[in-house]
Amino acid sequence: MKKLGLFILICSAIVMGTISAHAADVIKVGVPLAMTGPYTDTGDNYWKGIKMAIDEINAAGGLLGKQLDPVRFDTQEFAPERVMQGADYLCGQEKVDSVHAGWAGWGQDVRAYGKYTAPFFADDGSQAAVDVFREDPKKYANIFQLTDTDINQATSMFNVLMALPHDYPNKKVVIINADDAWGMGVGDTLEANFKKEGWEVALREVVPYGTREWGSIMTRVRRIKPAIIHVEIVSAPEVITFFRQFMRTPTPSILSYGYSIVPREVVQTMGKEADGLIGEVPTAMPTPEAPTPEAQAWVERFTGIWKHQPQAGSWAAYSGVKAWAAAVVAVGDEKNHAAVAKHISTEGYKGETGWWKWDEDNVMRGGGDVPFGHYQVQNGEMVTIFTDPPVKPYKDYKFITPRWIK
Amino acid sequence: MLKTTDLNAYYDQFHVLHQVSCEVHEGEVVLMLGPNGHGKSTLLKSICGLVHKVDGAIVYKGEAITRLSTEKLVNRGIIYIAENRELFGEMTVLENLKLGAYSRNARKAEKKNLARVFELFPRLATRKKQLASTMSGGEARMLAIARGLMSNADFLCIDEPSLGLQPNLRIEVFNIIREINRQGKTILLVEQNIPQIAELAGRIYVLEEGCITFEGTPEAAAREERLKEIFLGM
Amino acid sequence: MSATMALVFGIMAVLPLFVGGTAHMMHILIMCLIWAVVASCWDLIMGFAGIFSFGQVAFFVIGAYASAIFSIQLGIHPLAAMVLAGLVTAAAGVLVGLPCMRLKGAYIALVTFAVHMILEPFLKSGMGRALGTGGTRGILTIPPMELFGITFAADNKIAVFYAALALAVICSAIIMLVIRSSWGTAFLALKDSQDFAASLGVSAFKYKLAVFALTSFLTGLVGGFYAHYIGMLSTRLLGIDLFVMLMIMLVLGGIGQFPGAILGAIMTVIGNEMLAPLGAYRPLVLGALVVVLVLLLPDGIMGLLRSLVPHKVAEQVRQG
Amino acid sequence: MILEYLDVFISGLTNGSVYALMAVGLTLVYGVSKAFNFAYGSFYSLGGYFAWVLMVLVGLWGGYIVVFALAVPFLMGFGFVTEKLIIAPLRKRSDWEVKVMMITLGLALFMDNGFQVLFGPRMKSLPPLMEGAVSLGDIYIANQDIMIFVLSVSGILAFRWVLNNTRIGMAVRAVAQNPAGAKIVGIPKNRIFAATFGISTVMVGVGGILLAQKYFVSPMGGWDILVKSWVITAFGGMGSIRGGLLAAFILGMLEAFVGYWFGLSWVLFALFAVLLTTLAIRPQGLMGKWG
Repeated sequence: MKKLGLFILICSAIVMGTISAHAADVIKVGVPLAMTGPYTDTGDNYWKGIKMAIDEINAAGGLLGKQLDPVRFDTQEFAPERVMQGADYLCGQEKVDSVHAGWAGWGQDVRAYGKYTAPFFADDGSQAAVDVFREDPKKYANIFQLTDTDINQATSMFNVLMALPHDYPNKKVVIINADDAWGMGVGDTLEANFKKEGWEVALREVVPYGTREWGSIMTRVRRIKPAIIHVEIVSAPEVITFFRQFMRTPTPSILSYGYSIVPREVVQTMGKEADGLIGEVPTAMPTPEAPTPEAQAWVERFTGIWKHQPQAGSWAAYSGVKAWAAAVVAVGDEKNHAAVAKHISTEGYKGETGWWKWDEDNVMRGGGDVPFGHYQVQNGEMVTIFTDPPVKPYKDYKFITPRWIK
Repeated sequence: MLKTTDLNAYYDQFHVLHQVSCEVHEGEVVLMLGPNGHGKSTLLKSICGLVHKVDGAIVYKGEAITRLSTEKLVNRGIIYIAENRELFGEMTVLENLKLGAYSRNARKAEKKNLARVFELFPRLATRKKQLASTMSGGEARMLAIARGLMSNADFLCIDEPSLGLQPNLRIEVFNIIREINRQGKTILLVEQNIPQIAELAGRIYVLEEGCITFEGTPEAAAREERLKEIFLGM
Repeated sequence: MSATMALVFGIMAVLPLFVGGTAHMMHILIMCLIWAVVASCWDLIMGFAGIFSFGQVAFFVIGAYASAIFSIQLGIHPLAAMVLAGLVTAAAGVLVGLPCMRLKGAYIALVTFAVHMILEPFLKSGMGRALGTGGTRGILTIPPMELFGITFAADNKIAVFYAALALAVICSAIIMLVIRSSWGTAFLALKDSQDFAASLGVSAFKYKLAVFALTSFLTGLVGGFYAHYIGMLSTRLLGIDLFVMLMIMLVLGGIGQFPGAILGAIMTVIGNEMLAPLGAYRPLVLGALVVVLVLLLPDGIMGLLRSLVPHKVAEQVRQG
Repeated sequence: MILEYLDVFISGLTNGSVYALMAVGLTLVYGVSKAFNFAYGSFYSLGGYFAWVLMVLVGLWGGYIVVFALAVPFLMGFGFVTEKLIIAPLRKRSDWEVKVMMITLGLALFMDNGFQVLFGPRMKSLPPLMEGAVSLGDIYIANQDIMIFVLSVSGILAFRWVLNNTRIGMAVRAVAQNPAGAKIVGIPKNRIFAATFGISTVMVGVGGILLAQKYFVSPMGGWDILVKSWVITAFGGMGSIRGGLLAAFILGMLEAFVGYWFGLSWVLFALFAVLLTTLAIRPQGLMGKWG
C-alpha cells in the first residue's frame, strides 16, 4: 500500500515537474497539428510552412528582438477532448502568444481556443467553424481562418466548371464525396448548384475512406455517361485508384477532383498519366509560375528547403505566421493579444502575392490577391488555369481537353 | 530398460505422485494397478513428458530423460497411447497412421510399420479412407494402438486400452497387446480389468494415493489379501 | 480493494491544491477520472465476466451523443439527460449482448467491435442527422451542467473535477460491490467453466446480459458527463487512438485486477502526456510498452503490487 | 442490363479474390492455435513496404519474381520469430487469449507507427504487376485483376494442397484438430504454432505485395484489411479455410451488388447485417466447428 502511494506521488511529482520555467526572451508559438495517426500527412504540410516562417523570422533577428520558440502539440485524430487539451496546454499552460494550426477541428477548435486570447490561425475551410464564430464574434475575436469555407470553395469549383472552354455533351453530373465534414459540405453545395442550373445529378455517392474498388460505381458511370464527374476525397489512394479504374473504359466526362487534387502523391505517382484532371486549392500559390516575383522567390525558397513543390496548406500556414508577426510589430507588444488580433482583422497583411484581408467573420475569403486557384494537370504538373473570384484565366495557361474525351 | 527413481508429479497445486520408483525390463509387460484417480495415468504421462511439473529421475536405456519434451521422447522410442484415444477426428485412418510416424526415428520405418500394422489390424486396412471420427469405439481403440505402433517405439505406455469396450473386444485388444509384446516391444500397461490382463503381465505394481504400495509377480499379488479388493472391485 | 481505491481517490482529491490553477493539468486529471470509470467497466465485462467485449468506446460515444441530444432536443436538465443516456446505452448494451450470448471468444469481440465500426457511419448518416447528431459536423454546442448555482463547464475545471471525482467514486463503488457480491462469484464460475456454472444453477444468460446492461449503463452515464463537460462532440472519438489508449489502461492496470483499471487509467493518461515531447515516436513507444508490459507484467500494476506486498496483506487488500 | 450485371459480377470476383487472400492467413492461425492476431493488418503493410524498399528504394533488378522469392523467407522468418518472442510465452496462462489480442494490438501500434517514422506518412506506390486489359465486347477486365485473381486462388489452392498432402501440412491440421493428440505422437506443437504464424504472415504479406501494386501502401493502411479479414473469417467460420474462401467470395459479391444497387456507403451496414444474421443462425459461422 505504501509503495502504491509512493508510486502515485512520484508520478504526480513528475507531471508537475514538467511545468518548468522558461527563459523570458523568447516568444512561444503554439503549433497544434496531427503528428501521428491518419492526418499526419496534412499536419506535415502545415508544419513545413510554419517552420519556414519561424526560421526566417528568427534568422532576421527575431520578433521585437525575441526569438520565436515553437511549442508543438499532437492533435492526433481531433477527438473533442484532444482539441480542448491542446488549447489548455498551449494557451493555458505554455502561455503561447499565438497558435498556428492547419486542419484543427472544424468548429471544435473555435470553441476550444476561443476561451483564450492568443491569436489562433486555422485552415478548417468549414462553414461549421464560421457558424460557431458567429455565435459570439467578440468572444472568438482571436480566431482566424486562413481559407474560405467549404461552401464558397465548392461554389467556386462549380463556377469554374461552368466557365471551362468545353462543350458539355449533356447536363448530367456524378458527384462522389467522402463521408467527412469537408466532403459532405462540398458535395451538398455542388449538388444544389448543379440542380439550380438545370443539371441532372444522376448519381450522388457518399463513400467511406479506404475505398479502393470502384467497380460498382464505374458500371453506373458508364451507363450514365455524365458530362462531369466530381470526386471529393482528400486522400491519394482513393482518388488514384478511382482514376485508374475510370481510365479502363472512360466516358467522355470532365474529371473534377476539387481539393482532392492536393495530395502531392496524385501528381507524383501518376505523372503524365494524371494529365487532364482538374482541381481546386484555396489560398493557393499559383504554379508553375507564381503571380509576383516575391511569390516566385517564396516558391524557390520553399523548394530549396524541403526539396519538393509546396503543397496546399504550406503557404497558408506560412502566411498566418507572417501576418501575426507583422501585427505584433505594428502593435509593439506580443502580449497584447486583443490589439494584435484587432490589427490583423482590420489592417490585414501584405504577403507575397498582395494583400490578405480577413472579413467580418475573420475568414480569409477567396478573391483579390489571394484567390482560389483552379488547376489542371498538364505534362505531369499542376498548372493554374483559372483564378476565382472573379473567374478569370490565369496568365497564358489554357485548359486542355482531356485525352479520354475525343 | 526404464527406471524411475523418487518421481514426483504435480498438477497445479496438487501433488499427485509421491516418490515413485519403479522399473520395466526389456521385453516385459508391466501392469500398473490401483484405484481410479490415484495417479496411474499421471505416471505414464510423466514418463512420456506430458506432465509439466515433474521432479525425480527417469532413466531410459541408461540415459536420464526426465523433463525431455514429448517429441524427443517419441524420437527415442517411447510412446504414450491414451485412454481417451486422442485421434484426429477429421482425418482418415491412413492420415492418422501416417501422423503416428511423425518423429524422425519413425519416418524411415514408415512403410514397414504400416504393413505390419495392417497385418495386425486387418480391419483398419479395409478402412484406410474412413474418417476417424466416424469409427466405432473398438475400431478407434485399435487405431489408437496402431498409431502408437507407427512411431516405431520400443517402449509403449498403454493407458487403459479396454476402457469402455465390450468383453469380446477386450479380449481382442489383449490378444493384440500380447502379440505386440511377442514381437519384441516392452509395454507398461495401466489396466483395471485384471482377470484377463494379469496373465499377460510379467510383474505388477500397485499405485495408491500416488505411492507404490506393492511390487511383484501376478501370483504374488493374488496372494495378497489387501489387493483382492482392488482385483475384485473392478 | 476498497483501501486501494480510497487511497487513489483520496490522493486525486487533494491534487487540485497543487495544480488547480492550471487548466491543462486539471483537464488531464478530469480525463483520468472519466477514463478510469470507462476502463473499470471494461474490466468488469472483460476481466471478471470473461466476455471479450470490444464495444466499450462505442457505448461511451452512444452515451455522450444521447445525453447531448436529450439536453438539446428535449431541453431537459443535463443531469436527467445523463441518466436517460445511461438507460439508452444500457438498452443498446442489452441489444448487443443478446446475439453475443450464443457466441464465443473472438466472435464476441467481432460483433461488439462491429458496433464500434458501424456507429461512425450511422452517426454521420441521414438517420443520425435526423436524431440530431449533426452528421459529419458533430454537435458543437452542448449545454453544460448547472447544479446548486455552479456551472460545471470547461472553464470551471475545479468544479468539474470534483463532480467527476464523485461520479468516479460512485461508479467504482458500484463495480466493487458487484465484484464482491454473489454476482462476482457467479462471474468467476462462468469464466472457469460454463458447464460447471450451469451445474451450480448459475444462468449464464441472465448474468451476461446483466453485466452488459450494467457496464453500458455506467459507461453511457460517464459519456454523458464527458459531453456536457467538453461541450462538443464529433465522431472523431471513434478513431483507433482512444480505443488503443483504453486497452493500454487495462493492460497496465491488470485485467481482472480491479481496481487496477483505475490505476491503469491514471497512469496511462499521465504517461501519455509525459511522452508527448516524443512527437511522432510517442505511439511507437506506447506500442512497444504494451508488448513489454503484457510479457513482463501479465497482471499489470495491480498484479505486481500483489506480488510485492506479502500475501496476507494482499489478501486483506483484496478483501478490503 | 445483363452486361451491367456481368460487369458488377466481375467486380465481385475481383473483391472476392482479394478478400480470400487476406483472410486465409487469419483463419489459419486462429484455427490452429486459437490466437487472434490484431497485428494482421500491419503484416499486410509490412509486405507492401518490403516490396517498396526492394523495388523502389534499392531498385532491385528482376521484378516481382525476385521480390516474391525474397519476401517469402523474410515474412516466414518474421512471423516465426514474432510468435516465438511474444505469443509463445503467453500460452502458459489461462487467460492467454485476451493477452494475445492485447499484445498483438500493441505490436500493430508499434509497427504502424514504425512504418510512419521510417517511410513517412505518405502513401508509396509500386510498379504495376501487369498492364493492359482484356476486352470481351463491352466488358473490360484489367490484366492486373486477372493476375490477382489467378495468383490468389492458385496460392490458396496450393496452400490447401500443402495442408492435405505434406507431412508438415498434416501436422498443422493435426494440431488444429487435437493439440493433445498431436503432442502424444511427437509433433512439436510449439514449433507448429510458430510455423503456422509464419505461414500466415507469408500469406498476408504476399497479399500485401500483390495488392500494394494496385492499392498502394500507407502506414495505417492495414486496419481495413484486418477488419475485413476478421469479418470474412468469422462469417466463414474461424479455422475453416473452405469457409473462408466461400465467405470471401460471398462478401465480395455482396459488396459489389450492394454498392451497385444502393451505394458504397451501405456496404458496411450490409456486411455486418449479413454477418450478424449468419451468426444468429449459425454461431460457428458458415463452415466453422466449435472449439
